[in-house]
Amino acid sequence: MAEFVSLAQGIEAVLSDGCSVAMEGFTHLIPHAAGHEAIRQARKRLTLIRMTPDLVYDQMIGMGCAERLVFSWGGNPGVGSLHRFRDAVENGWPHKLEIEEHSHAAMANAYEAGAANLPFAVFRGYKGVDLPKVNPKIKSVTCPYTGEVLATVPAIRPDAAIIHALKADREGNVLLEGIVGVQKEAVLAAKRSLVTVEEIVEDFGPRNANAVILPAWTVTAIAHVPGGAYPSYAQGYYKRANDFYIAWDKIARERETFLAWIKANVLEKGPDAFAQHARPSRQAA
Amino acid sequence: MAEFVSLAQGIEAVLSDGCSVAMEGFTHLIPHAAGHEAIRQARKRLTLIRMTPDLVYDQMIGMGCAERLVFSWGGNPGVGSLHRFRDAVENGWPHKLEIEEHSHAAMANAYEAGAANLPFAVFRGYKGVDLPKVNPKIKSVTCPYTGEVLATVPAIRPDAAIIHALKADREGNVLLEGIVGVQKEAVLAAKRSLVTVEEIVEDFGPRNANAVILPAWTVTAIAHVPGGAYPSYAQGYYKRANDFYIAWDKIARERETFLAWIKANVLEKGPDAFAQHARPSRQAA
Amino acid sequence: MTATPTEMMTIAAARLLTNEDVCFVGIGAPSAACNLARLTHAPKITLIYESGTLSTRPTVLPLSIGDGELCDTALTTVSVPEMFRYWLQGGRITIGFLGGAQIDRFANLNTTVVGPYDAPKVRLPGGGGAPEIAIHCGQIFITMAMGSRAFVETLPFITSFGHGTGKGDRAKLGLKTRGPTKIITDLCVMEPDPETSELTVVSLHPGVTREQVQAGCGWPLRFAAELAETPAASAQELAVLRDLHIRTKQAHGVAA
Amino acid sequence: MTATPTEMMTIAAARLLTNEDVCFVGIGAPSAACNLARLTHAPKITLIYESGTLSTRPTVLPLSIGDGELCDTALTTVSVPEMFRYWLQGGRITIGFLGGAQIDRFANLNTTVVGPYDAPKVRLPGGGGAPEIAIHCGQIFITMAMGSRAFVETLPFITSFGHGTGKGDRAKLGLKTRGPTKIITDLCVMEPDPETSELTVVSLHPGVTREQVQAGCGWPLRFAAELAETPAASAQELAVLRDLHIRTKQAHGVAA
Repeated sequence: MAEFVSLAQGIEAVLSDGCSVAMEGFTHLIPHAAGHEAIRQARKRLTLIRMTPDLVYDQMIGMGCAERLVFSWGGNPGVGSLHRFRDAVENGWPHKLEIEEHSHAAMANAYEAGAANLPFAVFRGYKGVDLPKVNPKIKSVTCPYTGEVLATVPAIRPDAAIIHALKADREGNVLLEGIVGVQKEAVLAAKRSLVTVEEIVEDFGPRNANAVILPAWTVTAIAHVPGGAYPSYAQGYYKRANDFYIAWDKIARERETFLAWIKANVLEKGPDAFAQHARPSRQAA
Repeated sequence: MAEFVSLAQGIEAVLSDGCSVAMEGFTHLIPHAAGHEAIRQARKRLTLIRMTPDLVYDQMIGMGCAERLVFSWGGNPGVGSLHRFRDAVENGWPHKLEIEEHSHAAMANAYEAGAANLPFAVFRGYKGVDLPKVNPKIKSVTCPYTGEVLATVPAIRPDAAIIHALKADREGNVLLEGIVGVQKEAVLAAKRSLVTVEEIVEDFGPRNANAVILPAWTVTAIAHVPGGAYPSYAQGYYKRANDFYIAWDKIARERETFLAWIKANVLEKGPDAFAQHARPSRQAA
Repeated sequence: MTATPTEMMTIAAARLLTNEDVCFVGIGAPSAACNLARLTHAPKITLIYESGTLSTRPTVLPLSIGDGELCDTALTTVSVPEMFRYWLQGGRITIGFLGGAQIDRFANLNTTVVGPYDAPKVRLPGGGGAPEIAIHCGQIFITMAMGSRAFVETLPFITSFGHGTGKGDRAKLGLKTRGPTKIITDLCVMEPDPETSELTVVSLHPGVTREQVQAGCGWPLRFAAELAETPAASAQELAVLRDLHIRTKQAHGVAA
Repeated sequence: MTATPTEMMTIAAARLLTNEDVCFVGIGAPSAACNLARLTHAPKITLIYESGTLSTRPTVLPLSIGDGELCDTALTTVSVPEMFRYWLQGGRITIGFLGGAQIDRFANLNTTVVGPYDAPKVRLPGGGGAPEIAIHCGQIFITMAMGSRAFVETLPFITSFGHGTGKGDRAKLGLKTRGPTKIITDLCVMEPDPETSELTVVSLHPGVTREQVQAGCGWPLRFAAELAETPAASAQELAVLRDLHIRTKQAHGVAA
């Protein structure tokens, strides 16, 4: 049953050195504040799982939190490279980073299989390409009816999932809306989960009967962090800070500018720093 | 792209003798008016696919439309037997009925696999039970990572899917809400589809960003049939006619009373007869 | 007021439920028991119906597994594939309720056929959700009225798996869930014997004799050495249950 | 007004799209081309972005695949697993757009690494949706600016499959989709040769010479016997495209 905690308590509760974590959010609702807290708590040897590492993992990789990265697209969306990710892979800075690379389809299916408590996912993919040659986790099964050979990927079952959501109610149920990505699957696939939210409300009130909701008993901890997705966005609350995504290219290009930015904006700040980005506009349910 | 048609035209367009059809709706939104039209058009040798045959298939089986039934629970919910289904299986009346029997989990997974264009579904099920002994379609695959043996079922890919939905807009998009069952999967898994709707609206207006909608280009035909789910129900329009489900037990128990009821209520009626059951109450989106 | 045997079955089942449980609820006695528990000692119990309704709080009992009332009062409603994949197979249910036309001494159930499968004497509805409910829920509670045609020596068909041919059979199939742990009937409560998994009467409902229970069972029944008496229904339990049934009858025009 | 090479690429791509198409849209030139088509000759075209937005109609171009604008203007938005299972693998997309850091003469693409995979000289973003977009969409349109480091003799890594080593390779893999049918560049349009599947220049953009095109390609290019000239951008095409970019820049504070 979900407990309400501070962000620092939440990260302490779900994230330990050496564990695997999926911090999801497909462009929308990326849990940046949680990533900053993990950096402040100096987590080490993490296996970071995310379809699109995005800035949140670029920052954690650059600060040496990651031993291994499981991903399917490692760029700065619409901008270019993730320089800290590249520096780790190309130059081993701040240390060597193991990578396990998939396609989006494979990872989406792997999360789905994890949520469904299956050991693997079946999909039609990877035909004619080189990734299976470098990723031994990509295997196949034969359809017992048609003989077709289909690709498989192990289910993702992280130790922890961390997501950002729009609202929690007082009982600890969590509401998502808009581009919902694989967040629900990530939480259901994980052993424990932390959800940061824009708002805590008494109850969700009138809503679509099929609203995307994670019941309280599927969530470990909830922390109220308004603005916690910035520079990603929260539908109905604030928009994506495209200018920051562009600015990040320059900040992260050099190690020195990156470290200076982290010092000033992560190490010397707390979760409250995100509140300035939260500008409640309309109800989201 | 969805065409707007009469119910008679819609059934002619998607349902031909000898084809397979999934008429879905999990308690909610069962396409009864479409079933009546199929009876009036005297379709024969159909493979009827449905998790819960319910009254809609009891009627079609009793009128000799079905050669084969694919199902997972063949009762009158909360009441007891489906007498026409039983008479067909136990006594071959009006003729022999082949059955292909699954569990709910298997059929739900098989629809999902059909919608996903996969040849089969994998799930953990059927352990220690007798159904695999009598249904040769139940097979297994071995997980390439853990060695676990999991059950498989062929994907459901019907020639036609027929569902009842709340609303269509003028472009032919279809909105479902409430207990959505496997209807979306059935339509996406089928070669062609007919959707009967309570209402046709100019557009859906403000709605949840993740509303359950079938885009116009996934639907073949739409017919406006208010009340068309009766004695099932349409969330926000009218309630389930529990009294009719109970009354059906007596009507269907004997062949004569069944035939008399069909004559008076199906053969001598048209889709307009369902309109009396539609009592618009609130907006559903 | 005295409870009828059916009321006693419902009340005895309700007492086993707690605020921490996540129940996969079937129609009939299980639905009545779960909602009775919710309206009495377990207000925070989580109820899930296989139609997709999560954390639902009906004010009247549903006649079917997919009544609109379940959706109207649910936290949210998911698709049926999601229900079976993420929620049931996902291992998120602590207690599943099952019943059946027939049960054997190891709590295997038949709801498929009487007679041969290909030429049945009686064609029953079939498994529905039961085969997977039986293996994925943390434990299974079975509610069934006793009778020698229902509690039988040998099942013609195993629709859902209980303890197979005895202790250890679940583990052999790789199952980590406990399977049937309580069989709540209109006359008594049974549990699988810790050594053999054979069903054993552990508690007789008030006023019921061993002979009556044996008369309702097709195999020689085992009784626990220390046979308890089920506490009689309290006035509150009966009042809440009957009130629920009255509301239900008013809402549906029929009983559920 | 004259179109820039990038504008000409976008406009040439947009012209290939129709009201009947269901497009899986990537960021950049594909997004601009699809929305230009929608705002000119193909108002009923269906646009899908891999973030889950179905039938979206953005008024400005998204910077990312998952901008809120895409969701706000969509018919509905589905989860990412559903997007890849029901919509892409489901075979419901007629045209998929791809681009890449590198392409070879059979329209295979590399967006993964330059140099060895385990010790890359340049680590590129990777495949994302591309490996499965390449096989599930009815046909693939590729938009890429020419250059001899992009149009290369041999790819260090095949991220997504085009025509393999030539005609028949797709069929050998069991693929029934057509693969890349058009490569729209800033200088010309190429198509796979009907006999060999080798990319062949079929149309030069206005003012572009064969020599300029060859200079932007790392292998000896084939030219069609009847080489066409791409019709120049119309005033309307240019006006609508530039207006879209202006709106986009105003909305984002940046170009997309």
